[in-house]
Amino acid sequence: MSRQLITDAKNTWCPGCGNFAIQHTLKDVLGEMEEQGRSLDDVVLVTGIGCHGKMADYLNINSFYAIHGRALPVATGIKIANPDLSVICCAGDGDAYAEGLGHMIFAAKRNIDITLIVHDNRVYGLTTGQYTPTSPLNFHGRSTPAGTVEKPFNPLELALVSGATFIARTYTRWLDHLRATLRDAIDHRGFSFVDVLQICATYYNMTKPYTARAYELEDHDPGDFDAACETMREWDYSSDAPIALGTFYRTDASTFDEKFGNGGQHEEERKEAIAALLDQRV
Amino acid sequence: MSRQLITDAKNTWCPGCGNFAIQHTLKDVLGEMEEQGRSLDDVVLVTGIGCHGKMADYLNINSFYAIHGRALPVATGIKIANPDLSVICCAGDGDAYAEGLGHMIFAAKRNIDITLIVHDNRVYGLTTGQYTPTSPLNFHGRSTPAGTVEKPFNPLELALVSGATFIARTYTRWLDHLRATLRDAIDHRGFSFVDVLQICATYYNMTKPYTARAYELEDHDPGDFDAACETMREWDYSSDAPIALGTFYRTDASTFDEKFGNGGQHEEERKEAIAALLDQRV
Amino acid sequence: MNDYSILIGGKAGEGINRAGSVIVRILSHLGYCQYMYYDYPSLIRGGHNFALVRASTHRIGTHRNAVEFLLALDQDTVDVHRWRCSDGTAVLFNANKVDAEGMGIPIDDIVEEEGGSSVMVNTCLIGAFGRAAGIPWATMEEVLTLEIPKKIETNLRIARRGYDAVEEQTPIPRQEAARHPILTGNEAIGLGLLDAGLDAYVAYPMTPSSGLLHFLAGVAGDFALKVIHPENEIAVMLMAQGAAYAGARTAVGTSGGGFCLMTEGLSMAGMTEVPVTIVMAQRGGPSTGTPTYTAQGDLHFILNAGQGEFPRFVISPGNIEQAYEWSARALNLSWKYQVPSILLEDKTLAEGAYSFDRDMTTPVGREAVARRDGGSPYRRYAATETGVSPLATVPLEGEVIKANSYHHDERGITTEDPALVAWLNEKRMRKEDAMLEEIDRLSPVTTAGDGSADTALLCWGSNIGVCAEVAGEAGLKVIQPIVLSPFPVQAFNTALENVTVLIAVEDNITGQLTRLVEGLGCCVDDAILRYDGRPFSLEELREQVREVVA
Amino acid sequence: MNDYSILIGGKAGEGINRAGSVIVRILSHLGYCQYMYYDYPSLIRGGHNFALVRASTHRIGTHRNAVEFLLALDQDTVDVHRWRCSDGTAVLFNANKVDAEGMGIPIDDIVEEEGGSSVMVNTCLIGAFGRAAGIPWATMEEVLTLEIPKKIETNLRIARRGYDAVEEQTPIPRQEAARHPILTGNEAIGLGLLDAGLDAYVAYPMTPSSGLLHFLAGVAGDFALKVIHPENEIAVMLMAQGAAYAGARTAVGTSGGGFCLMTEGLSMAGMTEVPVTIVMAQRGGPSTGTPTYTAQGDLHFILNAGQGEFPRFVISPGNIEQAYEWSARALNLSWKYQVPSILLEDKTLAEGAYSFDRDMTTPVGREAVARRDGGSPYRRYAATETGVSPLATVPLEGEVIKANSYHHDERGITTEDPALVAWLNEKRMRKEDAMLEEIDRLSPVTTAGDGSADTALLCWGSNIGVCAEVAGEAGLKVIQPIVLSPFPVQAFNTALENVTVLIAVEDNITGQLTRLVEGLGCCVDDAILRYDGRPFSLEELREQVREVVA
Ligand SMILES: Cc1ncc(C[n+]2csc(CCOP(=O)(O)OP(=O)(O)O)c2C)c(N)n1
Ligand SMILES: Cc1ncc(C[n+]2csc(CCOP(=O)(O)OP(=O)(O)O)c2C)c(N)n1
Ligand code: SF4
Ligand code: SF4
Ligand SMILES: [Mg+2]
Ligand SMILES: [Mg+2]
Repeated sequence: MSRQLITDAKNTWCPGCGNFAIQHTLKDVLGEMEEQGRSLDDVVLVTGIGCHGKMADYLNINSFYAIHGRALPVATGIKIANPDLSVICCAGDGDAYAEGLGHMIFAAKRNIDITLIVHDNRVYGLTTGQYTPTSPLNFHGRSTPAGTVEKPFNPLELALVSGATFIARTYTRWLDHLRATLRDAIDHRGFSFVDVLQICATYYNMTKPYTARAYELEDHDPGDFDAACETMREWDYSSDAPIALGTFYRTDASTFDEKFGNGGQHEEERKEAIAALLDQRV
Repeated sequence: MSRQLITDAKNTWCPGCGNFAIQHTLKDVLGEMEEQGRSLDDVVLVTGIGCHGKMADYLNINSFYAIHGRALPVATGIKIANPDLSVICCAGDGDAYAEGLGHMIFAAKRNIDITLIVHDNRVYGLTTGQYTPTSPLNFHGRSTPAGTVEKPFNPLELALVSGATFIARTYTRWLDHLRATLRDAIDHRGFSFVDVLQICATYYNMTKPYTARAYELEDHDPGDFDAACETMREWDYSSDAPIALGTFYRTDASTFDEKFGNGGQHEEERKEAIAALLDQRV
Repeated sequence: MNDYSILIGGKAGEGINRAGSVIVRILSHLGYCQYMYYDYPSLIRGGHNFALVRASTHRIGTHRNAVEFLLALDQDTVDVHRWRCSDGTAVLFNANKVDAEGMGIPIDDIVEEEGGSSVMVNTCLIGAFGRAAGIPWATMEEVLTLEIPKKIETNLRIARRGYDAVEEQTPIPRQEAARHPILTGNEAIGLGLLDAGLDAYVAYPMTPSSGLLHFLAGVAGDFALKVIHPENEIAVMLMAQGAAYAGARTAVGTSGGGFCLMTEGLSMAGMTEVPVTIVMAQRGGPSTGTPTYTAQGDLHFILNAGQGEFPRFVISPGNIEQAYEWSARALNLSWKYQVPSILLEDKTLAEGAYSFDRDMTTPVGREAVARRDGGSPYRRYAATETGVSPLATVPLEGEVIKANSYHHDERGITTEDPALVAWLNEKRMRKEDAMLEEIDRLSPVTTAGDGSADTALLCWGSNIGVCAEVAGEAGLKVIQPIVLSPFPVQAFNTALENVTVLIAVEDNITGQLTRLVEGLGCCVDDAILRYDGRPFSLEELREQVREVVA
Repeated sequence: MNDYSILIGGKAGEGINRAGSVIVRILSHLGYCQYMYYDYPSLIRGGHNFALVRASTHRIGTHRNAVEFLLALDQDTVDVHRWRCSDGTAVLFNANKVDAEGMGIPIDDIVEEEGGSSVMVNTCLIGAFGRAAGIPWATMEEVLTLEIPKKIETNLRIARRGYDAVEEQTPIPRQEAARHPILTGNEAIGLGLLDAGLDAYVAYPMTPSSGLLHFLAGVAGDFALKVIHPENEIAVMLMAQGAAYAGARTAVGTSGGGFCLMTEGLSMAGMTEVPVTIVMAQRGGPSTGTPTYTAQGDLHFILNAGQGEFPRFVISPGNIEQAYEWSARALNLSWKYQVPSILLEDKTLAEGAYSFDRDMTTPVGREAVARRDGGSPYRRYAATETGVSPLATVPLEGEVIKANSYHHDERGITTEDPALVAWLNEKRMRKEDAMLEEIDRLSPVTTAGDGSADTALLCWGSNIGVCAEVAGEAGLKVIQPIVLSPFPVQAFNTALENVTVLIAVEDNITGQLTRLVEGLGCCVDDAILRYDGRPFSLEELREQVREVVA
């Protein structure tokens, strides 16, 4: 039985917001997975707080609408408790790169089998337009009306040196690319990281520059670490350089969740183990 | 007048602990700075919590003995309040790389003129021997008696992609190297990061392997980003590869604190500004 | 008493908040006292926003349900707020979008014809309001010119077309009264902090405290103020401690979840005795809760946050003058006693706009603090009778200043010695006596209404506005403790004299102030609690009080 | 009554804690009830550590000042603890290092001669103690063999040399009594959690909670338990929420500063209603404070932590059997009511070692929770009379489970509707009634001493040990509330019947339990407060109670 994938919750994203593209793409990808025999009962979505987080209300799948910056540790707990689940995180750039940055690096380090989709609109949307770690230098936001003096960091590079085994970038106006990338990311075993350049229609509408400068990675071997480094560095999230989209890096490695089973211990066994332990302490 | 640089606080590090080397080196470097005309009144030491943190008690200079993982934001606040101060952080690897990792990446991103010295003994010393983010794979600590399943990350690479403008590694048994490196780091304008391989005599005594495998970076151009990447990657903090010591990367860039002055506003000016602002709101 | 309510509503993104502010200013220019409540859900475009403006010849601090003017940019405004209207209500609406009875104006057409942009629909509706309220065009023009920085010509043309499209219905006469500046609670707090010499403000955005960040970032240049927005609230609090250690008077601002992340640093401030002032703006909880709606659910958390025991000031201003004055005091007190000062506001105050009566506030100024006593070596934690050690900040010539989060001796060096641990605990806690004495001199408990009444409403924070008005009508007394820690028992008991029936009014479900004063042996007879995120309107509270008192 | 105290002291790193444990076990094998207090500063080597072992034919839970045996590995032990000795005290010491009167043993020489390593100095001293206490060598050999996993031959030789080096002085006779296992408070808590079916334990190391992490990590394999040590306490709390959402019964452990970092997640748990059990081990605060010393300074913080209002269990066990039983209950209750359960212990209990009387505890077991009601679609937050919605965890066939930190409707979808916000607040708070009823059935307040006395000591946590003993001697009553939230008012009042003088005994400076019960209208006549990081000894409390009662 295939389920209705969108809830009846009222959608409150701004007209033109890139989140719609991510929502519909995820819906399609999930539908496809279901058709191919994966039960959606086993899929869990975890979100942070921000415009992106509303995904939890809109997609009719299991979801944990967590707190700002903390989607990944919740997702990690879910995956450890039950490694059979497919766990997907939708996080904002403020969320994943500022408030909760440490968690991303540790999720990558553990190579836990989770997919992190960052709705990278390069601005705090829901709190009305402040700079984020991927806003360009001299960004005039509401907390920095005179322009930021900090350069952005490059989240792809951070993910790479932290140990992520799948690293991609895509763009909300490239629907097919978005869809293929999200599907690959979810299918990948290990920590998958996708930075989605997401249009914020209200506070940072980059449609024109992105559309002009985006190009698809070609002749790129995602198994080549050095090539990945180099390609990632082409655009630093601040300059006007061309913006490569695609899968920069992909490799196989053992995952953190591998070692955990699903399911506990029998009551009797537990009682015996406690009794045995107490006996040893006499 | 040159001051007594060591307080009368009782030293409680274990015999053979690498922290002694760092303490004496810092003392020497400070003494040298004073001789060269820098007033030590303008130097502030900020520490985290762990064995390393005791430096705040032992060095007779201004100090802020902060909380676990949070030395860097305290240091950042100090530097912003008064950019004329020299601010040095002594942090542990548990401290800087686990509990407070995000702060390091943001200090590097801002390229704030602070020196971060990580006492990287690759173990939680003060809490009696658990793994840290730089402990090797399969580390048997008290929280992981069966061995860790996570690989370490490489803090040098993290610092590099985050924007640090001085990145070095040294070792507590290489006293001259330690001294030259710390001095260079303090002298550097911008965020200086030094990973000190510090012997923990009690929980992770790596003297033999380090001494055997350490070598000094030679013919290395610290201005060359790619060379820095490559050299950093030689040893991944887990394998038995040779361990390069030296300054991997160094560059000049504008600093976050540059834009801030030291000192406030005159009472009268402030009053007038408030009155003017209120008038505008009528 | 002349008293008018105007509701303007539309979708998020249509500038309802700005439109409300313009109306406020127009009425201010007519000599009225103002209050504006702004209601919006947590989204950026669409949904339904509205501003409720109230203008009165008396000082007010709350909204009414009933409105004399309903200005509708969308259908929801008419549908959702119809119950507020009576026969006399002037209903003005955008006839291109809204189906209603009243005065329809083809606003979209007008804007298009005049070559305006979509946000200018507001201007047109405001123009129409001006005429319906019988406001001279000159006043309209004056205020619009002040309020609208860009494309003023076009805006004026559009406003005029609105003005000309309708008839006068309920004239709002000009009053001969002083014109007051208009401030939100957040702005008043910002100005109060600046008054006391704020050097740095550090914050991570979080509704409803973000307004303070935006305001201070905007005026930073005029005040040599350093405004920092770091990676998260942990960094915020710790940076503030570093900055204060280096001598900068520093405040931070946040709301519930962000405050949680500051509690570890707060406890550190308790131990290091490095001053910090925290603006904590309450919204509906627990957790993410209802980010844009009001609540008073964090009092006990704030009173007890942080491990271990240390004194703190907790101050909860309720109106705009209190917000200014007590913010300045909070900053000064934090430095004088070297303890955290927490300004606990609620969304209603934080984002409400009020007429600010300068004559009712005494400028506080930057109070000098007792500096180092000159002895050498400097002992950061020197023992004193009050527990307050002479303060110095780095750099201090020839001396060393050691702040420490561990238990420590007078110099700031770590100790585990039982006698020293007990000594330090006593030193810190002893400050509370001096803090209480100081607070007692500052009228920490205010009263309103009929001072001789034997029935009193007990409230805190923004509810003073609505309580004062209801009590004034009903001949009741109101008691509002502004300082909640250290609790001013004496002033509170004085306020309670002759009161035989005490009715608490709070925006929470457990009665937090009620519990606090009951813990002091006071008996609260009834509690009117609201916890749906909305502030009491005048009519609602009036009715509930009537039920309880009856 | 036979009652013996043995102090063994030396430097950190010399294995004093282990040595104390071996002595405890020896005396346990002789049929005694045990308590061991372990005192150590925050450092790894050097300094001065000591273990105070007390063995009695009665149940005990506190140490004495006076000792019958003083075992000194270093000079400090003799110098610092001389005051504990009387003429009869057997002083045994390492004559190679220590200068003292009593029985010196050339321990270093012996260890060297026998080819032992430096940690074996302990073994030698323990051997000497065995002889001084007239303990048969067979018993010594049996216990040493159990306790020492490595190089047992050498150890036994060295012990024997110590045994032979001294004379019997104060014989400790064998008792005909059951032998009890020895557990620390942390271990008992760990076993209690396991008893109730713990699936996962997540923690970041922090004294004095780390013992629980180490213990559970060590036994994980025997219990199919997942033990995770993540990057920090924020991750700890959030991972626990994720794990529980996916069905794993999860606990976390920490101390003050780490708990601060969990408060945001705690408030989230309040809103999501995803269960979590938190072991919070108190140490001296504020801030880093005195990490290895005891305190009870966090009660009000724990009771009120997290923004917004939501019910929680706060349970503070005071002895080893309570630690076991109430930990099991805490986990079950958290799942039954879908609220956070907080086990609030103090360092004295956490790291103290106690004889655990299995006959005094009823195994609790994993209590099944009311599962989903079977209706479809599944509504995670379905309205019920008690406020508790039928629980299901992912995956649930054909259904969707939505947890949400915003205010939400029955399905878990975000809402800002005032009626729904009020509804949800009421639903959550309503649980407290059922929680209280349940708690009332579980003897949430214990009493000890003379039940008919009109003077009572009021205490919580580990102080029940020393209070019970002092009260027993002096004919006083003791009242110990174990559950502190929701506060069992009825059981507490029952315990108070006939009590006319109430004296609080607490390890803090502000009297936290005192404030709590005073808030409920109870009058505390006197408070004996200690805040130097050290637990009361029997003699100290006896003396202070005498002064107060006199
Ligand atoms: C601890 C905490 N701090 C701050 C906030 C306020 N807040 C809500 S959303 C948000 C930023 C959203 O930005 P981003 O993560 O980029 O998401 P977007 O809205 O752009 O999708 C912030 C700061 C919060 N909810 N919790
Ligand atoms: C928030 C918080 N969590 C945990 C602790 C306990 N703690 C104190 S020191 C430490 C680890 C120290 O390791 P590291 O930073 O590597 O320093 P080292 O002792 O090795 O120098 C921990 C976990 C703490 N003080 N605060
Ligand atoms: S503010 Fe930006 S990100 Fe948020 S809904 Fe609107 S367009 Fe989308
Ligand atoms: S435990 Fe390790 S790091 Fe700590 S003092 Fe001892 S040797 Fe040094
Ligand atoms: Mg964003
Ligand atoms: Mg370390």
